[in-house]
Amino acid sequence: MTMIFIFLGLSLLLSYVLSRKQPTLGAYFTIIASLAGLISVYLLRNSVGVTESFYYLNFQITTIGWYFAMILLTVYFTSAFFNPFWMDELIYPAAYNSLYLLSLVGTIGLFFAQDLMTLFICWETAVWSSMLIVQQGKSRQAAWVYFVISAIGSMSTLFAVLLTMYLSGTSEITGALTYFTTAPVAGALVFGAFILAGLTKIGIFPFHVWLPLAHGSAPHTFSPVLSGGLVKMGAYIAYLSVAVFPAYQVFGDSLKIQGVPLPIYGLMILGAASIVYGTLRAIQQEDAKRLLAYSSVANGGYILIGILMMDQMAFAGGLMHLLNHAVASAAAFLAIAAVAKRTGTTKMSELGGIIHRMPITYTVYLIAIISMAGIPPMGGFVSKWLIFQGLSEKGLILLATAAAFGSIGSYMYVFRPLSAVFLGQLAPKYEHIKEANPVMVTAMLILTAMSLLLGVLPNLVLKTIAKIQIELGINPIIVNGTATLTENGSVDMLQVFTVFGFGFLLILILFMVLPKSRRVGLMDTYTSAEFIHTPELLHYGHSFYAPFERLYEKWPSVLPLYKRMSMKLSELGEWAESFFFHPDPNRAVLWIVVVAIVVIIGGAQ
Amino acid sequence: MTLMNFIYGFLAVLGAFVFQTSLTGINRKVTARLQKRRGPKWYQQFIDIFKAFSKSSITHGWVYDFGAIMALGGIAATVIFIPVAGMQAFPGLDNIFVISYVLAVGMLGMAMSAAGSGNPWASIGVSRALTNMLAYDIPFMVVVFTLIYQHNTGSVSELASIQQGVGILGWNFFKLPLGGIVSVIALFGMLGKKPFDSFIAPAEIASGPMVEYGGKQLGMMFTLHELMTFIEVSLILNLFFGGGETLLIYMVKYAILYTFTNIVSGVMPRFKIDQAVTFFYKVPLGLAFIQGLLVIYLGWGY
Amino acid sequence: MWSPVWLIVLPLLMAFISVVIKKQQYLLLNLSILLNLAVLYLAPQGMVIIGGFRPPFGISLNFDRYAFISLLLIQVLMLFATFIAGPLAKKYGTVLLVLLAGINGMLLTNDLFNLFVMIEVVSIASFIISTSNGKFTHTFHYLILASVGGVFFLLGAVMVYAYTGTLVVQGLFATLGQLPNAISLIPMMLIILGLAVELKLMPVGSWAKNIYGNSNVLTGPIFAAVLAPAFGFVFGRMMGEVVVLNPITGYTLLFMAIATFVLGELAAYRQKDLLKTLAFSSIAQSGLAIILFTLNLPFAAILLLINNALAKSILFWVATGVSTAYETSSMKGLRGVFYNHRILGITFSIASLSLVGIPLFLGFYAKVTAVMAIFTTGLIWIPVVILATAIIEGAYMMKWLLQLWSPAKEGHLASTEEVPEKREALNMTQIVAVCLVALILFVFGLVPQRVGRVLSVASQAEISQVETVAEGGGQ
Amino acid sequence: MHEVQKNDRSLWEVVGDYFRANSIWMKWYCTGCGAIEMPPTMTSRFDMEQLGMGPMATPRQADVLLITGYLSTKTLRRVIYSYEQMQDPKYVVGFGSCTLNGGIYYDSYATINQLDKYLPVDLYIAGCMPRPEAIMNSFGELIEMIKKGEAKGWKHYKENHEWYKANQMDSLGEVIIHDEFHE
Repeated sequence: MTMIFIFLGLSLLLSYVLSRKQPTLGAYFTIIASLAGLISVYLLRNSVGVTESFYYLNFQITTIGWYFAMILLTVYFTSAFFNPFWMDELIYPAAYNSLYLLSLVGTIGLFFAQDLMTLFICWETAVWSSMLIVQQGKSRQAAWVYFVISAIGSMSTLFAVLLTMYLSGTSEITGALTYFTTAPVAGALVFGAFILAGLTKIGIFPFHVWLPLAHGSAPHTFSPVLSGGLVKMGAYIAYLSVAVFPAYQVFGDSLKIQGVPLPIYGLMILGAASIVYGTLRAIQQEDAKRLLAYSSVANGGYILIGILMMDQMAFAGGLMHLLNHAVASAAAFLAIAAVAKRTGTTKMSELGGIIHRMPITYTVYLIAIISMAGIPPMGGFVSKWLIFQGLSEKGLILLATAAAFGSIGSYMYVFRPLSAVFLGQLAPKYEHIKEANPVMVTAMLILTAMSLLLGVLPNLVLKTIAKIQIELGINPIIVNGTATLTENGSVDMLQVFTVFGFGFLLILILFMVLPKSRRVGLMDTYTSAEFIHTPELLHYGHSFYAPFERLYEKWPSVLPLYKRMSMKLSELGEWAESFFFHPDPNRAVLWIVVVAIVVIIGGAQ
Repeated sequence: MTLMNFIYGFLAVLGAFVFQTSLTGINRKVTARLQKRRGPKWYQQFIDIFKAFSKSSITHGWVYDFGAIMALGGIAATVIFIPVAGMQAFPGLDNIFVISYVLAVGMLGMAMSAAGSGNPWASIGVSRALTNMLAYDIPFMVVVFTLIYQHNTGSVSELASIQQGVGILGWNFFKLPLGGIVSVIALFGMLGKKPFDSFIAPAEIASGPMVEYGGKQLGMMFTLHELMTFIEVSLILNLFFGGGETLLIYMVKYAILYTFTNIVSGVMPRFKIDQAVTFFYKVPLGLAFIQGLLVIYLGWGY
Repeated sequence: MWSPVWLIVLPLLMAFISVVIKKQQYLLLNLSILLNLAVLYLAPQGMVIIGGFRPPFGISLNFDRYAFISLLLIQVLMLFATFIAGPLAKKYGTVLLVLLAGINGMLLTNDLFNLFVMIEVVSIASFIISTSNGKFTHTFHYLILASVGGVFFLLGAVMVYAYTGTLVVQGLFATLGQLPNAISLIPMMLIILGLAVELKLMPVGSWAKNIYGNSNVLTGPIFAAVLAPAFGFVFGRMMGEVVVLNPITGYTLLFMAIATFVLGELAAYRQKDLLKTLAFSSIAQSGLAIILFTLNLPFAAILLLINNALAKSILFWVATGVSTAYETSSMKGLRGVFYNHRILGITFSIASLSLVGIPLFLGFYAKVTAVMAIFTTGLIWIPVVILATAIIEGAYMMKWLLQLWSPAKEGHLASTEEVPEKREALNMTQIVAVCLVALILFVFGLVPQRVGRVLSVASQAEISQVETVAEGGGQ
Repeated sequence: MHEVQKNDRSLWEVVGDYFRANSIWMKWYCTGCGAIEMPPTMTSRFDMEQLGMGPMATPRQADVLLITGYLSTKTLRRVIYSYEQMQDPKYVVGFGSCTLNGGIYYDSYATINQLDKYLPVDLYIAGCMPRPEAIMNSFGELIEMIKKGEAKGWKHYKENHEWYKANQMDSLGEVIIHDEFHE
């Protein structure tokens, strides 16, 4: 395992050197490096429990860590296919390539960390290296907000880590965190600080502000990694703080709602809030990438709720949703990136009809959103289904409602780019664009195939998740052949897929038997017999859900709150500057006297 | 999974189509009678559909056709999942979430096909249809969650059979009256019956998603509508009205429920789409929550 | 032969010679620093008594590990600072020599009155150096404050002598501790306030804003990387050997330090000027060091001072170099300059990441050590404050990094056309020198534990006094 | 001008014609005053749905294009556009005298006088204006025509496309498009 880190470390140096010579070469090298990482981590699947140390960093292979690392590596690997084609858009291509691999090292290290310090070091490495990548995108502001929100999480983790190490006297994760079974009060503090990091990184309401900014304006090749990959670091922290950290014991005495302790329930409510908020905001967006970013907020809510449930179904659903969302979201972002590469924009109202020029990209996007919206037979369905079953089994009706809202709301927002970017009228300026090049297509097809595979044979993954559940001592999800069984329901996705295919086949036959249709142009549509010659005018891409958006357009947004907070801090700084750091020495002398008097009066008593 | 399953499945689709299409024809007569007209023949709906199939057609590109096939295929598959009077082509696949999400495949296909036509009205219609879906599905889902919590099963056939055998008072509609009312209101939304039919407003947006369809695609859309109606009414029937002990009882109950929605919608005006959302989130969602809280926290309904 | 006295005498001697042979003052300066390093390496550790009198009467120098570490840091940074400042350093060669002598004296002396003299020497030298930017008003303000501080310190020393009859630093706290609270209170307060001016502690550190904020390639690093740690080390020595805190003085000092830290960071957060940002950052960091010294956690404080000195020196070199070359230090004017100066940019990034305390750098180790150490005092709210403030610190440092690296307009991809026209900020040799310091910082970051082992010996030398404010305050 | 002669329909067409005859969906092109007669025809008094007739929203869905009244040349272009968007088989019904011979607008420079010069009219309903009884009656006629395969206007239009186009061009002239709102 240490070898993997050393290898990746060396390859990031190598990619820097290569990129200095020829940026594209270095970018191709990132593909190879991440593939090598992927394969070597995959080969570790049977060596659970192995511990290795590298200098003062200690690593251990765990099933969950392996699972997370595989997700991350998949996303990094597939997104790397896009790197070579964006090199000319970046002003620091060499830095991009090496930071790309550095953030990969950081994230994988996080998942394999055996002690808290390693955990934190890897966490921060991933954060700052990815921040420097985001910076190369369209907005410095975005990178900055990303860093600041992450810093809130980082600092609270650091606090939790250090306090844990101080109190428990050990830094080994499991040992240190289980110490709190005996110290619930400190435990609550540590839990709060710890989970805060998870919340900021997953992008849970109200810490979601960085997602739309960073995902929306990061280089197109890195947005999939941010959304599909780095957000999952937060999920890992959430996992640690509820599964490894004995959260249910620590809060054992608190008020329980349907068997869930109140603080954890409160966090779930936050998850539910981010589902609802993310959904509503995603519906409003005009930019495809920002829309997908808000969808990551919503999906983060599912993941958080699932993980916090710590039960047979929802927990498995949450863990599986991680993978499903990573794959689907990466595919969707990549598809949008491919479109942006050809058209130069991600604004939905400026696009349209791209399907007629980029059909494969369209298919990729379609399958991705089907998975993201949780429609069978794609992966997203299984995980959402498990979460629904888990929530309704416990009777957590508010959360279940939010989950349902997010699920059905997601039809609305995922359909929007589908309709506005890919379907509808093709603008003449995009008449001559071509399909994405084969390298990009390969990456997208890998993800698409994964989405489908996960949907049809979810048990491939659920088996691993069951293993994790057994390790944690909770009732594992039951996997029987192709059927997935839970306490209150079962589903056999292969059968569902077969039946769906059967229905599709029936109708296909019907369609083929009937007379063939005549192909007409896109502009030959019913327009109340009005002649329209400008395709752009006949394209419905702007304010897609106007009547619905109107219902909540006046709702306050969270970002201004942060801006105001930042402004208040600045003002406080200004006040301090003018009050205590005034250049006039008279004031300083006055202050000396004041302090002296205060001390003397105080000390005399 | 044997060949017989697939044959049963095919028969189920066919049967559902014939039954629901006849019922639609009868209901067109019912509506006509409401309006003091004679109305068409009871088999008029068949004629309409077959006529559409018999005409020539156009296509706006592959997604236009693919979407239509995917829509009807998805819906046909969903029909196969629906348990009718305890009968199922594929036993064990009748989880409520599976059904309601496979249904979404059809809807997505239709939306895709419609938007693929390049007609902005189609997109507007789709946007309204999806908004409408968000409106009616949430209250309905709350009720569904309550049901699953109460009976500890997500299987539609099991939920139906639990209600049978104790007469009419065993029905969830009477055990959970608020939830029952909510789901019947939601049924109006699902079926696109007035007052929730703004997404196909013919005069305003030229029948919305249907605007570009003609010929066989139009026929497919009509078929789709019939099958979708079958699924939705069956769902409510199974969940709240005890399904049916025998096929005949099932069909009679079904006919009554469907005719009821039709009669009510016959005297209704139309909500704007945002009004529909506000309505669903005020009244039915509120009722559904009250029902849910009563069941979950106060144990009512056991 | 190899006596630490040389550390003071040699620069002073050279200073006199340099007055005579003006042309060679730069050479003499470098020569004396190099010789000092040799002395440092060769001189045996221990108490050195000058003139044969025993401690209470004669002047003695305390050359222990603590002094060794601080002197080493100062000599090295002084060497680099004079080397990189080049022509400017040539002009101020004599003064720099005096400054060096003063600082070395300050760090070595074991006598309160001597300390005062040395502080005055250092102050005067630094006044003169600070005039090199031509802003005499700022120097004048600094002069006034430093003089007031000096007087306070002198008064304190006199009172200490009056009460105890001795001025020997080592072990003075034991004598002072026996005095009644009300009596020891005032000299302690005077000493602390006197040092507070140079330490840039909150109400009296206002001079730093303009001195640092208008610094050039000489003054910036000298003030931020040489003077600041020097006074930090002196303060540490005072806290360890002399100052007796009671709850009032202790908490006042603690709150002043925390306020300096928090408000300094906040003030830095709002700056739109690179040098001013760094100025307030220095103020804040010195606040943090004082917190640690006050809580009697010298190890963490030394780590922090070293990290800070190394990081700040790099930041100031790069910042002053760039801002002189581009004739602006505003955020807008410097946007994207690192595109032209990649190596400087990388060193600047390493320094700022280390300053903020990002893992893989020395600053992280310092921060972790500090927080862990504070946990042992039981004051859990202080780490909370420190970490919360670290967010603000990270925020503005990152803002600067982003601005300096990326020339892009907001909402657009960066293009090379927006990069300001390239000008020479530092020449090749200077860049190599900066890189060397950055390398030191980077290597320290890679092997923090080894650094820590070396330093922990030094910190143990400093702790004669075990009582902390927290324990005192808790009573 | 070719005449459509052949009337030997395939079985598929015979069956199709049966369905088409019993399900007449109309696109009302309400160009003139005649449209006022359609609502009574639709509602309870006459109830055209009993014949399987009904209004449709778009030409794509419709079988019959109903031109209700006078047709200005400006509208003609739109009518032709709509007609060409309809799916085969499709039928045109001219409603009222205006479509037949120009009616009271016979000498207007802005209207056309004879619809069948431009579109293949299968059936005219004479009268100014024809009452619902007349409409029901003539649609009965149309149903019979479709059933027998006699309503072949759409084929006629295809086979005599040049002739129709020439007439249309003659009346409308070629158009140069300046922008979306100005021809």
